[in-house]
Amino acid sequence: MTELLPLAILMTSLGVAPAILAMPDDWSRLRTAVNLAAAALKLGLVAWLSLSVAQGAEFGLGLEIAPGLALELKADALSVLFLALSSVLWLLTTLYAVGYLEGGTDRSRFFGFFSLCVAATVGIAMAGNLFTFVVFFELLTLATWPLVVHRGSAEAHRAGRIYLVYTLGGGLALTLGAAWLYALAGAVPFAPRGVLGDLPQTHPVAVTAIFVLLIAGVGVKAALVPLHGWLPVSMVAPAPVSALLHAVAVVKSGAYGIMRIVYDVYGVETMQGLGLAAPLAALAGATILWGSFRALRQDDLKKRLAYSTVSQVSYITLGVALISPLAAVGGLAHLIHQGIMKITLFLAAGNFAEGRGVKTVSGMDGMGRLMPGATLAFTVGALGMIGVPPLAGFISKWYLGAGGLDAGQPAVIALLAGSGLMNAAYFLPILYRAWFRDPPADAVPKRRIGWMLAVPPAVTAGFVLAAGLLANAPFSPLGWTRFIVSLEYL
Amino acid sequence: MIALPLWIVPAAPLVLLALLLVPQARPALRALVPLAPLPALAAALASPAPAPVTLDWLMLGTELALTDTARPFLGFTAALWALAGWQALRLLRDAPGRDRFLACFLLAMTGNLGLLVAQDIAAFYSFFAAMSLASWGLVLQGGGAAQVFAGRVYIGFAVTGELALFAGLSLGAFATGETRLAAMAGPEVPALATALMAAGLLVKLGAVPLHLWLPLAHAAAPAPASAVLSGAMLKAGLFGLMTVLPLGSAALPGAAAGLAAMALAGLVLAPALGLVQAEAKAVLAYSSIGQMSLMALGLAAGLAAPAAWPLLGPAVLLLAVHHAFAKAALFLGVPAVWSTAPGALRAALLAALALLALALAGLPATSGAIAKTALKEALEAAPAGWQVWLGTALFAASLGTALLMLRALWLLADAPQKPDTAGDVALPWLGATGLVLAAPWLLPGGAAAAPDPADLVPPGLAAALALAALALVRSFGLRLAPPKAGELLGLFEAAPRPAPVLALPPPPRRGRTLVVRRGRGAVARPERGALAILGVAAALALVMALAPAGPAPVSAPPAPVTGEG
Amino acid sequence: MVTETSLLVTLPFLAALAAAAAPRAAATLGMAATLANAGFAALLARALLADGARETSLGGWEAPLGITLRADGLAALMIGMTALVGSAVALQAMGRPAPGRPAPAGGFWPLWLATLGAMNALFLSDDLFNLYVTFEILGLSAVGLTALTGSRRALRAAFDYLSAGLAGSLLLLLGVALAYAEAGRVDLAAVPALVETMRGRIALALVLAGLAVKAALFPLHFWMPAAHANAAPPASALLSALVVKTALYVALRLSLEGGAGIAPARAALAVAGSGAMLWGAWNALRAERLKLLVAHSTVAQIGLIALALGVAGNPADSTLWQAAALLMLSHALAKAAMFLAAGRIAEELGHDRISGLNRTELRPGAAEFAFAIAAVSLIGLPPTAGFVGKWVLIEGLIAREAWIWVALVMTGTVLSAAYLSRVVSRCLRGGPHVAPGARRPAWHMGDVAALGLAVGALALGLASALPFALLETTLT
Amino acid sequence: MSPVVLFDAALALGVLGCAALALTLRDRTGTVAAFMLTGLLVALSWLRLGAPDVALAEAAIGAGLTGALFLRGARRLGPLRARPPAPAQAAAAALGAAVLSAALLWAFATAPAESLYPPRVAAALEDSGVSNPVTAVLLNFRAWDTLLEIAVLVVALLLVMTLSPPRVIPDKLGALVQPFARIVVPVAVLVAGHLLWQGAEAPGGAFQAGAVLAGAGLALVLGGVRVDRRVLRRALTALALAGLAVFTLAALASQAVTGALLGYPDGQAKAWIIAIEGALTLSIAATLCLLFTGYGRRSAR
Amino acid sequence: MMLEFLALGALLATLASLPRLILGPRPADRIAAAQLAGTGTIATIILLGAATGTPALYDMALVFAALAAVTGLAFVALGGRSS
Amino acid sequence: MSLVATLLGTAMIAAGVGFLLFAALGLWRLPDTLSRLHALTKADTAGLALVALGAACLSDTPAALLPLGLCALLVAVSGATIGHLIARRLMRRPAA
Repeated sequence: MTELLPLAILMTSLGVAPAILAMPDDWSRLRTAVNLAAAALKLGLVAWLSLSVAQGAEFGLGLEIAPGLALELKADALSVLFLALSSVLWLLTTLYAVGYLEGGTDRSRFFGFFSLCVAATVGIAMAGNLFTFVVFFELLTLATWPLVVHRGSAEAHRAGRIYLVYTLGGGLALTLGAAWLYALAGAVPFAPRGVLGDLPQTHPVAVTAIFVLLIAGVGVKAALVPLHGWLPVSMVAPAPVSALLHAVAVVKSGAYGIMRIVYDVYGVETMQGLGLAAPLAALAGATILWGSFRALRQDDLKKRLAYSTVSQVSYITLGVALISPLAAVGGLAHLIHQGIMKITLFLAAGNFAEGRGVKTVSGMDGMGRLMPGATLAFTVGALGMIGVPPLAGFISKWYLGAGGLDAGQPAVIALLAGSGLMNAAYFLPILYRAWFRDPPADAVPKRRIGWMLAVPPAVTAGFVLAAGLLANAPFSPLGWTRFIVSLEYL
Repeated sequence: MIALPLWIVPAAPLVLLALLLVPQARPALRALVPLAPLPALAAALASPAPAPVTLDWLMLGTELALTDTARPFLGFTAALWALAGWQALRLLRDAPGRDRFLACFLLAMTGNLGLLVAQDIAAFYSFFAAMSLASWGLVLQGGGAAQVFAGRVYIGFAVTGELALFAGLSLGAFATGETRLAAMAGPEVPALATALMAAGLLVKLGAVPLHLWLPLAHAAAPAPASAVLSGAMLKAGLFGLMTVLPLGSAALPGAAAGLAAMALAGLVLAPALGLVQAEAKAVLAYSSIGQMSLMALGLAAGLAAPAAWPLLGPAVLLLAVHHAFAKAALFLGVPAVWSTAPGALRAALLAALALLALALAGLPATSGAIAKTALKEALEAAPAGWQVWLGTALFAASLGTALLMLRALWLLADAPQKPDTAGDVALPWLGATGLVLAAPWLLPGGAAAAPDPADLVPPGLAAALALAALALVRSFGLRLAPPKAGELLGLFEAAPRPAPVLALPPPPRRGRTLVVRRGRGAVARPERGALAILGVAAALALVMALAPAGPAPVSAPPAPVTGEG
Repeated sequence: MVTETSLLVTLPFLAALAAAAAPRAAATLGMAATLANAGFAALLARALLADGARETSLGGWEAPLGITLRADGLAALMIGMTALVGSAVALQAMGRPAPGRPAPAGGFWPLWLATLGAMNALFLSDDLFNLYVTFEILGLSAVGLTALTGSRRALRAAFDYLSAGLAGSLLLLLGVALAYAEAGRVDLAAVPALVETMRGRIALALVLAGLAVKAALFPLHFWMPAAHANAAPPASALLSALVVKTALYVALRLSLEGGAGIAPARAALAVAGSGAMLWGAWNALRAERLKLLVAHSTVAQIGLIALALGVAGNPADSTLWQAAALLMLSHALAKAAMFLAAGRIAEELGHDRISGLNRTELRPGAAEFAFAIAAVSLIGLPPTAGFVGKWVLIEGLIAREAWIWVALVMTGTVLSAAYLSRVVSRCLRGGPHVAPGARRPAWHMGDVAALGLAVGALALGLASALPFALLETTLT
Repeated sequence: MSPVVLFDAALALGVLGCAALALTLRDRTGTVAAFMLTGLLVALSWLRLGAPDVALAEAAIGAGLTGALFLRGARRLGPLRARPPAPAQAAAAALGAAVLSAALLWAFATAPAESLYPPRVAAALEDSGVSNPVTAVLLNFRAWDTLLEIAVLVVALLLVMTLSPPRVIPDKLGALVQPFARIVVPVAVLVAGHLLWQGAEAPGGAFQAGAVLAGAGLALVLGGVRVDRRVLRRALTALALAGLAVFTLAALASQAVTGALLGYPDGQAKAWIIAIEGALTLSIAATLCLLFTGYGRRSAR
Repeated sequence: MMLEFLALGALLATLASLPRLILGPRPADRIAAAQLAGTGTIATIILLGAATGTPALYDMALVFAALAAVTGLAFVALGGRSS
Repeated sequence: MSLVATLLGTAMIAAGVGFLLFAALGLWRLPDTLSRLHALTKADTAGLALVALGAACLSDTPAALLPLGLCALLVAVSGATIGHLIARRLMRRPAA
């Protein structure tokens, strides 16, 4: 029975999606109930799975769909890391979205694709081989597109189009790379320390080219720098969607994909042997700086956050690419940390927009007085992003820095410092405005923020704090990533 | 006495902060703010010192302990926070953003107290950052243009300092493989790490040229905040330096020279710039720069001559304690003066302040004199080359301080009454003043120190100079135009700025679209179709007819690449 | 005993006759026959999976003299595809039209059933001349389906279709005749002998040219967009999803039988396929009407399949042709769904201009959703069978280092995404494009059919093992 | 020069010339007439080529009925409007046609003289139940093809039913038609029966018989017999459809009996074949008639 | 030999209707030409049958004859309106 | 087979073919439609009848008589009827 656990986890959202899609728009109670029940159920199942995995259990399910081609679900430590993130944040984001979209149109469509999106994320997390990963990766693209264009405005459609162009292009590269690799290697299951055997020696050029293709493919979602154009544009989506895009699903899937490719397909020795790690790290570094730099100039709050995501997600890539256990711990932990921090920011930003109609940085004046709770959550998230201890972001940066030294790249420290400086430069003015400026005279509460909107950012802000404070506790993200890294490097 | 758990030191203000987040509880809890540092004070005074605490689950494994060096720091820091808290409560009774101020205050307090007991890098850094960043709120409290500017400068320096500290700490931690703070002073720490850590801490210490934020922030912040900024937080920088520099274990002449140069520059610059300030708190702030430079000089000497450190250490510590209380008392006195109209009461207040000022200037029979003497004695052990100008420096420091104090008192005497300032703000000040004046008897070995007449020279000289200047000013009708705040940064500020937020509208982008629109696809006509059919059939027939039998290449023949390899 | 093979090829004809004789009961009869056909198709597939391929000599006369029906995996797959798509289309045709729309012409059922019978016969046929005859039935009934609405455009398109179809038939017949003259026999087993001689190859070339016309392969596709765009929705679905596939199926058969000798034809197929892919996509990008877009997309997709057939190489040493078969299957489901959905959309809107899809008083309905899903499948994104097919194809091509073809397949994918997103983005309209009180179109049979097909196409990828297992039982 | 060669040459030139005429005449009636003439000459060609069965079929369908059908169709079309193709197109078409023709000519000319199929047919003829090899092939060896061809016819009828072109209401043709019909129809029926029966041994069969019968039917229709009465039309329809139905059911029945689709029971092959052909004859005749008269709800005038 | 020549003559007679078919000018002329060609073909077939001694061809001639009138009849009955 | 029959047959056939050729010539050369119909109805019928008779004479089986006779009959009837109908139509609608 337990061996079906991954499937059950997948089905909690995949199965719910069609049901929700089919519901009429005005059945909001039932829809909410189903949604939350599924999210809660999944959380429970993931918790169960995590415990089992921590005790050394292994899960694997396969379905052969063509000769030599199988869909495979597998739950290992790395999966659990991502699974936990997505299931926890799904619950919160769903709750938030229910509140956010109250009275809106096309809610069934929204929540249906929302569930589908999470299902795809879960699938990505539990993909047991490269093919499965590709399948769910593309599914994610499709499931998110309707969410991006949900508002239906011309701008949203434009964003959706750009999103599609980027992600489908990336998907194509990924597919090509994966197919190539399958053609060379027969099958590409994910396994610690890589599965390529002696291919890198026999076909170094092909293996390198495949790597470039694969990374380009997942790099689009991970918003590596020349491929990041969709992310700032797609912030026109509703706040829960942005939260989902930036924190849980899309961007993270890209980062997760990089992890899988680097660790479980190529393996660290191959990465070093072929000299692939350094360019990747350089790319990540460039992304970190460029994203931060662009964020400085944005007045649109969500756009600023979006560029910040571009920058922050590359910490994960950097951690992976540095090929050092310490950096890996940092990068992997940042997967979670960035997720909870960014979701906090987006949820809070959504609250600002909902409650006061504030969507720009320049409109944030006095927000601390108008909406103290949301602003506090935002503050926690922002400080975490900057890397202020003892918040979550500090932990990852600490390990990244150490990892950079470990990998013989002291420049990483400078990179972290420079990026931290820019982070501060684009986040602190927001905090300043929110807390230390007086609200504009004409600021009137536009809409009461219900508990469904208020609680999720508060909870995630709590997570940000806890993930930093309790970093050394056994089930903290950091603890779990140490466990993963011990598998990948030892 | 119940053994005090050490974790309560940072936890007490933090818990209070958390409780304050509940709006309903605020009225009752506000009064507790001055009490929040008391556990720390108790811990500092407790005998024996509280046992170290290890919290493995917290952060990256947190260790708290109270070292001998930290103990005095903890003591005066806690006391100052308590007094400042008290005054803040009074001073900001009706101010907008009071709760925000208190929250920042408590957070900064947590950081300040916590960093003194933290033994591991992460905790130290966390507390340090909490203190630095929360102080931003203290600086910004007033909400005026000056505060905004000061705040921006402050946060810029603070963040940069933090990052330097972070970089240094991580370099150090990686080099030593240890996360204990004490290990950062070890021999295997690379020079770069030490330099970065020192840079981060020197920002906090206010060493020239990293001091630019300091006068701005002190002038802009409310008086109690200035008091803790100057009294407690600058000392946190000092404490950090004392912890991470290999004092007493290794000679670093180069570093020592650099530090000494910074210190001397501070000693010169502080009175020069401070005297022309038009605001009392700014003047006091410059005096802090001078004083802190003096302490930095002590550290430099310690770096240059490790052997001298056992003597120098306590001296610097003494100086720190003394300066902490004196400067804090002075700052706390500012609102007390404000609360009075020019008259007898104000004169009395000014007289009391003058006492404090003299103590700061090192008048005999004050804590200042004791500290200075101790330092002087300790510096005897400094390398020979240093001796020549160390005395001069000390003299210049005293003179400068005395001048600045006079200037400050002068300005205070003229300050207009601020009617919304309650009279009871003077109570905490009185407490502080009492402590300062009682210091010679409280400080170890203080009462025994013999007053040195030489100590009278600088104040005297200063008074003479001041009188001369006054006479000059009066006779020639000179007027002093105060410089723009922020020294070099003031020049930058002069440039007009559209908005203080780093925000510009995004550049317009060209639309990206893949869709070719508005095409009227010409439908092929059947006549052409017939032609096409004929042509294709003929072509195909030709191809097939001429193609050689056997496997013709559609693409390359099956590649040698196989998957099984 | 009467076997499912013979029922598959006879029952639809009988049903067609009955439906033509009793127009009132046509729908019931037609539906029953379609479902029965589906049942037999399933039985056949099961039997094949259990026992492997089988051949039936009709009348007891062995192949060179008589005609053989060959039921192997490929045929069963195609029959299954026909049954599946047909059932859905029949479901749509069963439904009543939306209020205010004209009732569908009564002639649908007999024509459809005849088409079904012809297709089953075609897929099972093992004889060139017999294939020609089935093509004749198919061509005529397809013309009938095209002209079903009776509108001027439809009639015109039907006429063009008829002309082109006849031209194709002529070429086919010439080829068969030449093949007979050369080999003395017309069963498919003659093909290996035919490729040995120049005459035989010319015969095959003529056959292939005829097939190219019937498959609307670039540059012989001129008749197709108009025909498919102007026919009634169920008819378009059948034409686009199934009828053009028959020619591709025969091309695949010839490729399987011809082995290495037919390589030049495969190369030609690949080249024409690439051209079709690009040309169709270009026109689809420019199309102003929804159904025209879908029809042009058929040109492009046919091109992709032809390309796959062409580059699959000699079936003796590669199983890449299975990818092509899977692509056919996937395209059939998706395209049928798309046409049904497009029909429903046009029915609700009253027109099918793409620029006018954003009608404010209408919310997007199930049909739009179905269209979107079908589009996903058509583009070939996971988890659809189209994706699996493309994957297998690309993997094989990469293993052969045929980079140009890989690039072409990729380009085709990109282009299909580009033109389909034109519509799909409008299917997701909302916000300012929808008035507050906008109604959602009521559910119709057509929606159910389209959605069912679309979801089927989507989920087929997960069940691709079945087609592959079936294809394993194909005789070559 | 021998007259045979001259005859063949004239025939070949005639076929080509008539075909060219059919394509190029700018008058619909002329086109139809030229087409008919082509059909006639082609039938003659088949005769010369030694394929009397084909010639018979061509005569019946190509030269006889299609003319009537085309004339009927031409009535509905407007005047010719299409412009002749551009010279370049024409040249290209000519080139393509030339290449193709050359290839075909060469291919057919060099094809192996002896065919493999006739010997097989001859060998199996005894078991086929009939002595005319063509009928044996059509209704026994390759009966499946024939069944499908009947289906083609049915589909064509279905097409007409679907398109429902206007019904034909012929002009009143006056008194002379009745005597004409009285002579022609019985003779045609006789001929049809003869052809059907003869099919077993000699050229002839269901197609030809059906076509002749249809010709008779058309004569009746054009002579004024009203086919637009519902009952008659439905009866004709049923008849038209019945052919395929009988054939198909026979196929299934034969499988039920012998286990092979279209495998006639031993010794009864001829009976089955004749029965099927009988049904087909009637059906084909009815179909052709209906194709001509049409199904339209609207009338022609 | 004679018969072959006569058959050729019949064929030429058939083809001789072509000028009228081309010239028209009325549809009726063209139909008449076709009609004449039909008769000529029947004659040709009969002569071929006679020349080769295959009476089976007479059956075919009969079929032609039976259908000979249909087109003309149709032309008249349908009004012959065209172009 | 008797020589007489052969000669007679051949002669009749020759005459018939001649009639046919003349019919064609007439169709070509006669000035208007109605007069052309003469060629169609008379010369034509006569020609075929002669050919059929000739063939019957040449035939060695009496069975051939029936089809040939029927042929001649049918052509005669058809030609006459069609000629009449066309003429009638021309009379009514000269433009046709």
